Amino acid sequence: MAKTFRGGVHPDDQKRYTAAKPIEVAPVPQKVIIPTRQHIGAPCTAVVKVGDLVKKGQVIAEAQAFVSSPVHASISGKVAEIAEYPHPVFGACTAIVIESDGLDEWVEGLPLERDWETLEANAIKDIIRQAGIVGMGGATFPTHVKMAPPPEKAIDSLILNAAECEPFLTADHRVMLEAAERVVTGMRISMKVLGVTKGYIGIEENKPDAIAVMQKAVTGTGIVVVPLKTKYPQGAEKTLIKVIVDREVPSGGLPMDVGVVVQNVGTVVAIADAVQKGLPLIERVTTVTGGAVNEPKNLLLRVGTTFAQAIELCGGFKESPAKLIMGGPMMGMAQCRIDVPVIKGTSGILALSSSDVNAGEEKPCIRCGRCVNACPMGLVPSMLSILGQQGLYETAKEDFDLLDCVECGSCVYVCPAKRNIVHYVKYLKAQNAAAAAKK
Amino acid sequence: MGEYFTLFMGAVIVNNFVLTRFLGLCIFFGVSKNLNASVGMGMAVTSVMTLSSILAWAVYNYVLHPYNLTFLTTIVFVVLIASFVQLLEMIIKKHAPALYNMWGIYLVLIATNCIVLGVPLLNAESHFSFLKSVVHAIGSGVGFALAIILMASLREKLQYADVPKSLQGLGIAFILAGMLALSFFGFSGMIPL
Amino acid sequence: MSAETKVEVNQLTVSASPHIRCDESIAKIMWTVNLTLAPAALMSVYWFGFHAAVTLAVCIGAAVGTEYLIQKWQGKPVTISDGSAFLTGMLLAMNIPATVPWYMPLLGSFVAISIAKHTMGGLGYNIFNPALIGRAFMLASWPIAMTTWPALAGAVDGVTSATPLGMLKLQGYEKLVATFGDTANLYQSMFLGSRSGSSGETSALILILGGIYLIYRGYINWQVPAFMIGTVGVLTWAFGGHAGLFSGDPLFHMMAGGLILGAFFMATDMVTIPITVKGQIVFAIGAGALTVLIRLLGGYPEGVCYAILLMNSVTPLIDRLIKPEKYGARR
Amino acid sequence: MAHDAHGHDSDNSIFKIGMNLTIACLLSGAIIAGTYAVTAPVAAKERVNLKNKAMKELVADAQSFKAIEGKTDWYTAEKDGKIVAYVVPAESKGYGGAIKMLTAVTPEGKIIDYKILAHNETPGLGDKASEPKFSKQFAGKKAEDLEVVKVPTDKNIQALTGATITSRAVTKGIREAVEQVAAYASQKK
Amino acid sequence: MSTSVLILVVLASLGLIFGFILAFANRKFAIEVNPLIHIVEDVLPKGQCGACGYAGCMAYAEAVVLNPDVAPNLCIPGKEPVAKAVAELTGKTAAAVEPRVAQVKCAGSNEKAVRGYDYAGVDDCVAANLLFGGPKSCKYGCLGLGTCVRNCPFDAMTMSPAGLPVIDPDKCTGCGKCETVCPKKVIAMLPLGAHVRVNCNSRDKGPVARKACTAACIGCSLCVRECPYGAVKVENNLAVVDSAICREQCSDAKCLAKCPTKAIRPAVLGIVPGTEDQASVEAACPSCVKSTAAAG
Amino acid sequence: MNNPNQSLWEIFYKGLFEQNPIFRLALSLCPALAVTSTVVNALAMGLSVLFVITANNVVVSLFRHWVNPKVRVPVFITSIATIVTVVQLVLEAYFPELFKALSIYLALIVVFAIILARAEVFAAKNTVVPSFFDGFGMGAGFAGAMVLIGVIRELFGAGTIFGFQVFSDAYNPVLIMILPPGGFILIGVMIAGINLFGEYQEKNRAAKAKAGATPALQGSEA
Ligand SMILES: Cc1cc2nc3c(=O)[nH]c(=O)nc-3n(C[C@H](O)[C@H](O)[C@H](O)COP(=O)(O)O)c2cc1C
Ligand SMILES: Cc1cc2nc3c(=O)[nH]c(=O)nc-3n(C[C@H](O)[C@H](O)[C@H](O)COP(=O)(O)O)c2cc1C
Ligand SMILES: Cc1cc2nc3c(=O)[nH]c(=O)nc-3n(C[C@H](O)[C@H](O)[C@H](O)COP(=O)(O)O)c2cc1C
Ligand SMILES: Cc1cc2nc3c(=O)[nH]c(=O)nc-3n(C[C@H](O)[C@H](O)[C@H](O)CO)c2cc1C
Ligand code: SF4
Ligand code: SF4
Ligand code: SF4
Ligand code: SF4
Ligand code: FES
Repeated sequence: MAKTFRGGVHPDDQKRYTAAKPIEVAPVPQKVIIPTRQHIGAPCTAVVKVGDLVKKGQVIAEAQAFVSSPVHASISGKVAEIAEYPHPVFGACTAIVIESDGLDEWVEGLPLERDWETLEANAIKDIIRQAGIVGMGGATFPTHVKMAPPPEKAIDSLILNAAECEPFLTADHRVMLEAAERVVTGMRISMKVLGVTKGYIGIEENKPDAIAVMQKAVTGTGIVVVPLKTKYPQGAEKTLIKVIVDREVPSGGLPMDVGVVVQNVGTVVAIADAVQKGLPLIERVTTVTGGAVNEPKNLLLRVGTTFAQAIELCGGFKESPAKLIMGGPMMGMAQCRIDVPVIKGTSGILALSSSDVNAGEEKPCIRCGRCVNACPMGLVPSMLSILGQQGLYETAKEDFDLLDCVECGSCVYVCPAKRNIVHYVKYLKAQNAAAAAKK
Repeated sequence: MGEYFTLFMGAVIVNNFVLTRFLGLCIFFGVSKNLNASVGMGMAVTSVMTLSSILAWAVYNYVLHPYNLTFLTTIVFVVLIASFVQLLEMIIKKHAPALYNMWGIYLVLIATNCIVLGVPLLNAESHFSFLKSVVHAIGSGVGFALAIILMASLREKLQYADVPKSLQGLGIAFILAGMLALSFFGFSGMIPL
Repeated sequence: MSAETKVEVNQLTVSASPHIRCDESIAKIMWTVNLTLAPAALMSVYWFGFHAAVTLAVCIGAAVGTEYLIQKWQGKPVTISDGSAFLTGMLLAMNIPATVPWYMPLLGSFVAISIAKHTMGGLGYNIFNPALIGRAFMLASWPIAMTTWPALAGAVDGVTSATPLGMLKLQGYEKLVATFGDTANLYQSMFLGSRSGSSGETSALILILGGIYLIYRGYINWQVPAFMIGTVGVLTWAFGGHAGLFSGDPLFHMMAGGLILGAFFMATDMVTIPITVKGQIVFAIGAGALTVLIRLLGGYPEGVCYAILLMNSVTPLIDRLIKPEKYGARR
Repeated sequence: MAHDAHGHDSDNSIFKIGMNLTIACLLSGAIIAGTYAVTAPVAAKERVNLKNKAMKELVADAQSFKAIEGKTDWYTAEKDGKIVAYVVPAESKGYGGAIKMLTAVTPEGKIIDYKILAHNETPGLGDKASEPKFSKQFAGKKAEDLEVVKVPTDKNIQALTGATITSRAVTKGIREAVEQVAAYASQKK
Repeated sequence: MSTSVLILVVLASLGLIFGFILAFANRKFAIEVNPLIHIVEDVLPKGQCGACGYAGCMAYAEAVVLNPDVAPNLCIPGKEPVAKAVAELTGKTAAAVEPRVAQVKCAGSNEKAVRGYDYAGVDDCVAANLLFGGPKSCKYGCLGLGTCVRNCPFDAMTMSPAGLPVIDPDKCTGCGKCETVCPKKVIAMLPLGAHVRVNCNSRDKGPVARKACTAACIGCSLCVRECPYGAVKVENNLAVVDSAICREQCSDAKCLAKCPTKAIRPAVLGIVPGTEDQASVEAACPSCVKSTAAAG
Repeated sequence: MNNPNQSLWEIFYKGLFEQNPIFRLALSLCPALAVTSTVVNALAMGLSVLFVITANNVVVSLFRHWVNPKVRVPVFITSIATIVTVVQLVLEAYFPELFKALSIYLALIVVFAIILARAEVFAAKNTVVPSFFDGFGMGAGFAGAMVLIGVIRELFGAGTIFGFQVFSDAYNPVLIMILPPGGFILIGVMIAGINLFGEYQEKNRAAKAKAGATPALQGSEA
């Protein structure tokens, strides 16, 4: 029986546009803009100069801290500029612009062939770090850090997050269908590194073909495929863990506090490629879709391709989009310009037409309680929004568990008063952080 | 037993001192801005009132009434209670400064508050027995506490509401009290006293 | 690239996530409730005739008009189209005798909207149920008119009759049953509505159907009416009879007075009740118990209005004490 | 509130503080005693006057009122040395609490009139019980005639609109008083 | 007569008993609160603005009374008289409080500043700033959503229809609360008496700044060259005026003449920057008149 | 508060509006609700308080140097209680019906916070004459507010004033006005009204000040 969690919402999944479209390999772009900051954590510093010739897979920016991850050239060519460029998450960031030489050559020694089963866990961790792998589910947390939990945390399970609960997005879905073997290999590598025996793959029921394919692919590995009820935010770490292993991550804690590591489909594929073939993370599958896009597609895009280029590959716009979003419609970030680059965490590029975006005017909360019922974290979102209006972050934190909100947006989705609860939450969290920084 | 219960419930809800008899309104409105303070105040008023009623009962029944000095009731009671409360205030100030800070000047207001004087006066006027006086005092105190706690929770909720500026503070508090009193009409006629 | 390919954008909209919303709105909810109430309102016109229609019109008109004027005066956006003032007016009309002189519902509606709703900031902020404040205000102001019940249509204007609960209070259960013939007849008229009472409360059937529709639409939680009516049933069965415990007539009490209307349409006013379902259950049980307390011991024959108002005043405390079950243990 | 630095240390001796209050009390005592000496006799006279006036209103043709021994607050109204009425207190529980009345009854047990002395009924509803429109109904009736009804008949007491509880309470109180008077009067005869 | 005696007896004993109980209790339970704290608090303006660096007026009163190192002139809203009074009460010497008034360093009204995107969200500058720094193309400019206006403890600010806050110089106490809450830090405290000011906060290079807003300071340094006293400097592509030099030495405000974007203007308070007219300039900065006329 | 430059008129006047004991200071609220359902009671109560507060202010200011601060409150209260008792005795003797109508609230005058507050805040620090005017102003403000409330409540709630019918018989009194909830709500609305009036005055004053002081601000810039 499909398992599920408390709360959640059921938006139309809108996956019909791209679910049946095989992944299309995008042509090598003329120019890529590669931000030096592709992950959560300390930024990287460029290790190339303007005018340098670089090869595909060459390190162009180096990590300085442990919680950081290097950046590689995604095409071969010449470094044309190192300057501040728009960034889809941080607004602006130093980026390395590479102009293609049209050759698309790998850096020396790549790709290679390696048998992962003979490698030491520590060696694998190092490979993962050097390959610049970060979480591709959206959070872009450096994967090698996640794979090296402190010794006092006993990890016993790896969960593959294949829920892909965001409407519109089908990247993980397609990857599972087309690269099931690599997915399983990547998972097994991760399990080896973590030293765990239990592996689960959680897939929402609206992807029966993926469930079937994965079930076949895991035979003999001991990994279990867990069908999940189709409900947003099934793919949020905390709800996924609750559903699959019935544990609750404590407030303020991490999955590893309950002995679990969660990994996204794209991430494990990148791990498999890095360990088996030595390939760094320079490209990813991205769903380009939305009511304003002519021909929605799943594209394999080089990091640094601009959104404009990606949309051009999909036949451009049907109409001028009202909103351009990186990621899904529930958690994604609205963009203010179209020339931002694809980064490692860009799971989707969504161009919503004005009919898709129907926010309506914000009204006072009528206390209907829909948000309370929808909140997977068991919070009182209506109070968070009201306290947000007054800027009372302390009350919100102490009495209403502000910091436990995962900003999933379920509450906003159901609110008849169209309250911008997530925005208030972000605002309160920012206030709280500012106050904490002051102290 | 039934008689005492009726007396008690009458004082708590049917003829709630704050909402139908209008005693203790200054502290009712003054302190009800904050729920915690209201809980404390409710307890303070109940205990002060009970103790003063006992004192007042003794003085009335052993001195004033036997010697036909009932016209001195007002002055005797008020001095008695004021002094008593001031004593209490000093003790609290010394030994529980946190509590003292919370009530601030309102502890002084208890000393000379109409509910604290009114209940002993009513006891005397109705010639209540000792036990009845005590039950009546506790009932009135609990009724006061009930009203002020409800009121405080309503006012705290209204902090987040878009109350028109001219009504903010006392104005809306009075209107809330009015609606609370209107709701308490539901109990009217329930226990004829 | 084909020539038509267009990748320029006009100015983009940026907001925090999420970027899609469900298509519910306050207006939709309120108007739907209005529509579900409409059959019962029409029924009142059928039973009580022209008077009921006038009262209904005055209540709604005054409620909407008051809201309009207040919002104009305050320079706030006018929100009469959201249907909430309309609903307050309609509910008030359904809660009072159809024959009161026109100026009473006028003032009642005015008080409901101005004092109970807009002094606290308008929709969403009010603590007490506006329609019920309006009714309580009218009952306190004109107790005679407000307890003079019109006889059903067909009878000559001006003829009054007692409500079933009024009869119960003043004349006793036997007399009540006798008036209707037998208990089966009593239940039937209660269920279908051929009895005296407030305009909108007479027919249990229509109100329950409307309520079930709202439950189906997800606008109200079934727990509220179920627990409120259930509590009244249990308590009246236990304490409502004269022949000792468990000799009461719960069926009568459950259909009598404004209980059905109150439980489905007024104890469910989300603005004035706890926000969690658990809190709502506490609210409903409390309202049911207070209803019985007032009906059996109080000065009034009917207690639903005051019971709900009293529980409204406890709602902030309930919300403080009952919170949803949180994910993850606190650190 | 005042924040001035309070007094000097020498002022704060226990004795001084105590005496301060004591003297204030003594002074106040003197003033009150003085006032009381003046007003007490006036008040006493006024009390009697008030009572007589009330009774006179009830029994207009009485010439004097005499307290009945052995009964608190029972009076006989006499005219030309003959008892024309008994004036007795009555009490019962109404809507808002006790209703205290004074009622005048003929020795035959017929009501002459009553007066409500104190009550806590709702203004505009229960308090209409003191108006002649309601109280006139009682005149000339005997205890057994006193039954409250809501539809007028010539024999009974018609309830005040919207205040049945008060009407019943008043009627009950008076009926009890009348019965007592009747019992007392017949016993005396 | 006996009643009178009784009255006296009763009241006298009442007075005696409680007089002595209280007197005794007073001895026993007395605690010392420094009464000066309340007196000092009474003197403070009770804006609870925190400009002094303490959590409200009471906290400052306590600190200034109890701690000899706390200066008596920290209350900025109170200005000179309060500083003096506090100094007197606490026996400290008061250094002067420089009177100052808030200034929004931005003339990028709705018309002049270019919008980067349509903002749909919470009506608050801090909240808007979370989304790529807010809807204005200039990332240094005022967002115009009025967070400062709502937070001014002295009701000194209003939002003008042009989308910029306006400060009433009569009400502004210079407490700096607005400066603290503004996410763009586009509010600065202007010493009273300065007669020119730069109505821009953009540290972008000239062309970028110009593209984002027609009222921007483009860092061209023309004003620096015009000023004979060296009161103006360009730092990070933005002109900065040293108002002390300006106030003490300058009488002709030549710097105003050549500014191509009119980013540097006479310091007329209480209006949207960039809308100074002849009369108000005459009133506020007579020495500026000639130069503005020349520029106009 | 007790600024020496205040004229006696100012001392008197502030109690009427600016520092009205009921509407502004929110002191002594109980009588404002309890004895205002008829104008007569409201007036009698108002006058009694007026008398007590004025007399007490005078007494306190006379004896202020003599009172030890540690027993200041009990002594002031004794003084108030004495005056109240005298009022009680006099009323009982000469106006027994009024005495009855005011019932326990007459005794409660003793504890009306406004009286003690004036004693502490004003009379204890000032000489007799200003204290007299302060008490008289505050008392008048109190009495005025009481009567105002009383008039509104009696007029709408019973259709009468001083017991005389004002509206025609057709008027169906809004009974709630003389019941507790009506009292509360009425005072709430009156407080809001007074605040609005205050704001309006403030605005007028500010507008006048502005018109006089600053030149027109309309932009003439290109
Ligand atoms: C509300 C919410 C929904 C999410 N949905 C998904 C999802 O559908 N798929 C996914 O892979 N990660 C999703 N995530 C991210 C996961 O919580 C988690 O970060 C990710 O699975 C970790 O894998 P990674 O590090 O490999 O990206 C979601 C997060 C949140 C807060
Ligand atoms: C008289 C009237 C009747 C309406 N009836 C309905 C209705 O039955 N169902 C509904 O969803 N909306 C109904 N509406 C609401 C409007 O169609 C529309 O949704 C609403 O006015 C938009 O509100 P807004 O302008 O506040 O967003 C009604 C509006 C009015 C004025
Ligand atoms: C505010 C209010 C005050 C009331 N006061 C009284 C009252 O003083 N005396 C009374 O008998 N009924 C009073 N009632 C009415 C009773 O609750 C009850 O309805 C009435 O006594 C029934 O009498 P009826 O059958 O004549 O209507 C009052 C009702 C309300 C709403
Ligand atoms: C299910 C439901 C029940 C409602 N019940 C009431 C009601 O009993 N009284 C009322 O005035 N408004 C009611 N409303 C309308 C609305 O919530 C009311 O106007 C607000 O209380 C005013 O802020 C109801 C609305 C809904 C959706
Ligand atoms: S869903 Fe919206 S209107 Fe309903 S309670 Fe939550 S915030 Fe309020
Ligand atoms: S965004 Fe936060 S508050 Fe809203 S439903 Fe998600 S976790 Fe709950
Ligand atoms: S000055 Fe700052 S806080 Fe004020 S409106 Fe501008 S951006 Fe917002
Ligand atoms: S404008 Fe700024 S500095 Fe001036 S008073 Fe207001 S917050 Fe303080
Ligand atoms: S509490 Fe202040 S007058 Fe009653």
